[in-house]
Amino acid sequence: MTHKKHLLHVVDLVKRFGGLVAVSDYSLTLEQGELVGLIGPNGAGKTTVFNLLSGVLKSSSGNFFFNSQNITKFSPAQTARVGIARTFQNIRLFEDLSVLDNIKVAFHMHHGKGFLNTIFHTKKFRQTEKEITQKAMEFAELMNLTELIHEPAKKLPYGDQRRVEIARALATNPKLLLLDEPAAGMNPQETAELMRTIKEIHAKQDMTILIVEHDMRLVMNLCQRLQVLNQGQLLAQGTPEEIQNSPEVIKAYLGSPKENPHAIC
Amino acid sequence: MLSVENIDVYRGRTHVLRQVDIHVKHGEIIALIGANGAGKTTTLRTISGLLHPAKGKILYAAGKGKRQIEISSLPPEQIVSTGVSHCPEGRGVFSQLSVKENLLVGAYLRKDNKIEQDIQSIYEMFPILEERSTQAAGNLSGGEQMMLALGRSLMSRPKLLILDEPSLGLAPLVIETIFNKLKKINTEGVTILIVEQNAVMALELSHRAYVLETGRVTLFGRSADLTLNPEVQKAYLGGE
Amino acid sequence: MKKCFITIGLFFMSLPLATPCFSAEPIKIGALYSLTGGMSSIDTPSLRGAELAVKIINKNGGLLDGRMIELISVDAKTDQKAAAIGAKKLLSNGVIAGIGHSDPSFVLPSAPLFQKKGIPFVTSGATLPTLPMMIGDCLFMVPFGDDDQSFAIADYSFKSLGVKNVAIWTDNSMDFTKTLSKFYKQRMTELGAKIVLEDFFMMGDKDFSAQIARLKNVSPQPDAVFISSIPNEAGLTTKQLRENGLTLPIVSGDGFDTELIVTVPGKELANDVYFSTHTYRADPRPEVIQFIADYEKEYGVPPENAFAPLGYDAIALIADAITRAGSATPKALKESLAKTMGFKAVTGEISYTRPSRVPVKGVSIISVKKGEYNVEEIWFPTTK
Amino acid sequence: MDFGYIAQQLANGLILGSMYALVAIGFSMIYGIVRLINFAHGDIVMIGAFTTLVLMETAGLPFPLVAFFVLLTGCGMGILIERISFRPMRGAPQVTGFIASLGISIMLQNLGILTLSAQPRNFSFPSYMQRILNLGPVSFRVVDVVIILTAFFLMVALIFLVQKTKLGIAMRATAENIDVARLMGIDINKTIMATFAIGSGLAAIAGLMWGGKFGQIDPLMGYVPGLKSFVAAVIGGVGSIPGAILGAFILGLSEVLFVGLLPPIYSSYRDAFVFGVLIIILIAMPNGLLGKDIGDKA
Amino acid sequence: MESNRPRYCLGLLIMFMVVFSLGIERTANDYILAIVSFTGINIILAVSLNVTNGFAGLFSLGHPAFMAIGGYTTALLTFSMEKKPLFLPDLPQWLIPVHLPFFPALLVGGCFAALVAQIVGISVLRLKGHYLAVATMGFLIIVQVLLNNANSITRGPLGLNGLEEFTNVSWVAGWVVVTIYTCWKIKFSSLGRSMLAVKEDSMAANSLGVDLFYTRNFALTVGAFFAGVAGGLWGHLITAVTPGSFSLIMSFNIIVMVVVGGTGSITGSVTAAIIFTLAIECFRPLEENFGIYGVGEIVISLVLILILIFKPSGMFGTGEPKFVTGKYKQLSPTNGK
Repeated sequence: MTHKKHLLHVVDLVKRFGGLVAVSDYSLTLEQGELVGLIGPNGAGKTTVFNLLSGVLKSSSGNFFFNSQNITKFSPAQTARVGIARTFQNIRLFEDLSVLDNIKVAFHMHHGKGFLNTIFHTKKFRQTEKEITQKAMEFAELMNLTELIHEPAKKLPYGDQRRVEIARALATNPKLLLLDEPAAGMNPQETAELMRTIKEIHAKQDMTILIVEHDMRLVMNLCQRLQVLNQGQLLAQGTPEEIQNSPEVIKAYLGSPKENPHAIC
Repeated sequence: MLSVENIDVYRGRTHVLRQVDIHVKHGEIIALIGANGAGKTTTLRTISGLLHPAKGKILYAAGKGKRQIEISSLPPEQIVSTGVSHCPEGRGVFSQLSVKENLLVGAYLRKDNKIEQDIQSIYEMFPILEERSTQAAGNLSGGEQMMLALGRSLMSRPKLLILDEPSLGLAPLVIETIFNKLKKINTEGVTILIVEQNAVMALELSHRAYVLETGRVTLFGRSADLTLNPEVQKAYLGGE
Repeated sequence: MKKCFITIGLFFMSLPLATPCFSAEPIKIGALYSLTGGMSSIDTPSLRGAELAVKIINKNGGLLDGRMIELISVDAKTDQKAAAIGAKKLLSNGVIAGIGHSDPSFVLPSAPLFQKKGIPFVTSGATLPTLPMMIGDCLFMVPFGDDDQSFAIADYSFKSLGVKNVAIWTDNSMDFTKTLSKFYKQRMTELGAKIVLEDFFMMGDKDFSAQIARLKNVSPQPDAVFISSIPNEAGLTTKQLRENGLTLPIVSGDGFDTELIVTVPGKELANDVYFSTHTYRADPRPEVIQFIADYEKEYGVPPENAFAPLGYDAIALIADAITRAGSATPKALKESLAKTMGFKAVTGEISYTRPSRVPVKGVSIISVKKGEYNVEEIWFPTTK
Repeated sequence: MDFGYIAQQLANGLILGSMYALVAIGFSMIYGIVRLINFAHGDIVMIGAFTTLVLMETAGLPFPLVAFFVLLTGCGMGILIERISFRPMRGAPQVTGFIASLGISIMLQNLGILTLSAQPRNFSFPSYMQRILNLGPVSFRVVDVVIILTAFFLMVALIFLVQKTKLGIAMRATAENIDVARLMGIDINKTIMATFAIGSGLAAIAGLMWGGKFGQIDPLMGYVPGLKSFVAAVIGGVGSIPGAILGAFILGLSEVLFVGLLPPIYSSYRDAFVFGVLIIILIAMPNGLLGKDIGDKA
Repeated sequence: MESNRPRYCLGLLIMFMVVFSLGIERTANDYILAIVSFTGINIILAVSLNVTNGFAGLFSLGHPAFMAIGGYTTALLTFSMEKKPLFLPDLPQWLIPVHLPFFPALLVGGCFAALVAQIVGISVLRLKGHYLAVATMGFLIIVQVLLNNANSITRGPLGLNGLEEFTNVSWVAGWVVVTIYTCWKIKFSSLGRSMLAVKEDSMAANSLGVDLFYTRNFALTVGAFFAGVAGGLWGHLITAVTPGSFSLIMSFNIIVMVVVGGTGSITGSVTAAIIFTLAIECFRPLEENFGIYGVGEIVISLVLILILIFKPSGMFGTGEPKFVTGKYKQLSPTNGK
């Protein structure tokens, strides 16, 4: 089995919605510690890929393996437990919860559901709670959120909400992080800052990261490798430079120029 | 015809548009281009009254020499009645209504007796719609749905047609058909404001264009000039 | 906000306490009726009857040398909790007796509280014969027990109507109706009649077509149908049975003592209906005539149902006992009530001579023929 | 259990079903357009019945005129309730409207008791409506025929309205996508108001018939039709008018047959049966028999 | 991390409850005591429904059904041995010798309700939004029908009566403290956070590894347990339990308390339960003096609708007010050790 050595190995993934083929024969291999971007125009099926990988959607056919384990049919919770965390394109924070609590939720699966511990306020419970708070603070600090930890998530500006979402995903202690358009709606400074943070996470924790992103500046500068999806199909793969210069990609992005294509490139 | 003057728009607490200023003259095709999340759709929704600007105003005149009215605080149904027709992102056909009913909804505010005639002319423009006139719109393919959405928008006999990503998820051949029709519609006197991801096609179609980036207009000018502008490519493909 | 609520609350709570004292201290009697919710159509007339009695007594100079009766009414809301709270409220208000309720489910949470304090509680409408045993020596019933009324109509249907085969319809959602059917069944079987069909419905049902169809198909065909229901379903069942061409006699208990059995089906169809009830309807005794006149004068409508005179009687019974005792203490009242003999109430003579303390009371058998009520006979229980 | 017996039961179920249907349609329409479970819908039935009583007995108007005014009253009540309570809540979570409708229902019932007294009133249609007709082994009354015909006529009229008229198309468009409907120039406030008016009008007419069929009305009478039509609408698929009609007939028939075909003692379990079926349907086919997938909105 | 204020508040609450219940039991009359006890029971009901409805966002109308289950179980367990043959002649053999003192009976009642909740949860918890509301309403009606018909155990519509009047202000106060304490602990624990997360966005919570079904079922069960206990207290306060008491109206009343107080806010539920219970009693004199019965319900419904329109999040929203939680002590991750 070839997928043995890879962190994530996706084989011929297909997703149909009724008659529409949203993703067809998508394949991907990720090695430990890679930082890969998944790009493509609107409606290309990028988010669908993420939804499949995180268990939110069930694939029509094809399989994917995580650390050689077939996780194709896992629920989102199970997927999270094996070590895949994700963020959402249209931020899905727990709006009424504080930033800190948002991050703390991520620890739930690792730390006890111990109901009796909770009620009797045992030492173990207090310790766990303290530990959770501790770690949550660390992640908040990592994402520059220390000032905001007690704010309800809904009161935060867009950029901060994105960072909370990333902090929350990191708090599940994942091996693979799926970021769905992390820079959407951010202004250039915020984007630049985000870029630095992602680099930092990647470097510091040897995290494997897969990013879907529209902001090409970010993707081109950040990723080691890119995949381009168009109409559900893999259009191209390669280094940022290769992608930037691929005429197919340019066509997919900017449309098919009938005359004067050189004016653009 | 349409002046969007320095509008600021919030969605919830998020400041989506900052000081957006767009002017559309009679008979023009204006393209609004930019990356995802730049605020293109928000701009359109604000113009057609689904959202209201926190600051700034939107002025509109139905025809040359007609009085300009402020539409920024009107509800969408009144804005439609002044001759603005908005074809929403994702086409938004009523999937449980038949093709013909969708067209009739497009003519909802009209009280004249030429509606049937207009439906015929839409059928002439897109013959496939006539074939499927009694089918539920939800069963149409993506391209057919787009044709239907466009036809539906024309049913109100608009002076200003607003299109949000008409090419989204469509095959190139269909896109070309649609864009050709748009050109023709424009020559018949309908002003068009189009948001498009497919920048090259949009720039090719339009007379002038605005580039939006994170809620701001960063570039605007004649489309032919913008096509040559390296900034445009950068806005899409990044790079330094 | 909270403070405001509390202030308003205290203000309202203090209202009844602040009622000015009359020359002589009034005699406080509590009334517990469900004036809202499902029971209100039965309980409201009872309260009106009781209020009428109080008004008349007070107009005639009150009791015991001019002491007025003060009736404190509390809404039991067709809800056990409200009934219990209401009882406590009355007890805290220093009532010397309580009246109320037309259904044992509400007597049961409230009357024991009276019992505990040794204050008599007179239920005007609950007919469950085991109530005095369940609650204790402070509970008094104005009406007869369900056993009596069931036996009465059973005797009548067997002996006078010649019913040998009978069908029984029971509202299976109420205790009263279930008890009524139980005793009717018991007596009919003792008499040697056959129960050919037992059918059930639920309170609030409007459509009895299934039961009717089944009744039509039963063999042997019954000579009569016994319908155990409360007034809400009395008219409906009569109407639908008759409309479906069933002309067999309909027999029932005091749940049928309502205008609805004539008004709902119309005079033509309200025919051949017999029910046992309090000796009140169509009864020529002067008490009854006087009561109806007074009631109409006071409220502008004739008494809605037999629960109105029952409420009236509850007060009258207490007033009589107080007069006889010459004192308005709960203890004296209780003893005096227990000794009641031959009290001429609107709904018949009341005597507490049985060990079960269910009054020995006449039961009217009333027939309805073409919309006209007629007293067929007055049935008296054998004193056990 | 011969053929005649079963035929009679079927006829009874049909009559009951058509009365449920009149209430269920309005219920379903309102749900379809604003995703609101309107618990106060049953109380419109009560208002319709009492309006009939007042107009017939006090004002002595001829029957068709009475029916017309009852319809108007129902429409008016629907508009009033929508305008003062549900419109300000539009956009709030769904359960908000649901709780509010429970509140309105309790309010209307208590207002009814307060102003009309809790006594059941008799309610009689002209005597020609009470005549008995026999069709083979099945017997029914003129009023039953009137009920079925009226229900049938109103259902057809309503389906015509929804399928063919401009208002109907606007209603369906609004139900599907409020934003796009607005972009087409549809005044959604008016459309929603019209839906409430039509649905409530039908409920009021159902109240008239309810009174006419059973001959007795009271302020709490709305509870049962409200609850039952709600079950019917869910069985058929909330939001779908043919679904509501189908659900109503299924419910009416199964209620009658449940009581009629099983041994008598089971009648007391009827409501448990009805709601048990409801829960099973909700779990097995959440969109009901004819409902369409309304996805996340549900 | 959080301040010590909640702990002080709890201490204060316990002290207040002790002083209050001892004090009031000596001074007040039965009526006041009954109102106070019912207020307490309403607090238990509202706070526990808040776990189901407010924390986990499960819109359940079935709370009275769990109350009924708890109430009947407790009543059967404590039923006096002498009265049993008289009141319940048809009781199944194995139930006749079963007898427990009040406290264990309450616990058994609560646990039984919780057990039923587990079973119900398996079937209905896959439903969302008001479909769940409808299914739980159906459950409530089914429970009512069964109680009405299981004559040998429940005595049908008449219900069980003649129960000992065990419940008093102290019992209620004790359970109020236990309920508030438990629900508070749950809210500010990993479990509570995951419930709130499931309510806000189930998909996101699921993607963070939160088991949706477990969390929801747990919320329903905790709510049911306290509802069962409240049912037991309720039955032994009015000395009777009947099927008719545990109605949709009761469900509505509890939900009103939760919504008015703020779905998710324990402080809100407590406050709303107090206001609601007292308000109903406050309307009594008005109704009684003017003979306009039902005005209380009308006004309360009206207030509810106004609150839904103008302050849909209730008095306190999802959170707890500052005077209970206290201010956060700021601490950075380094000095937290």
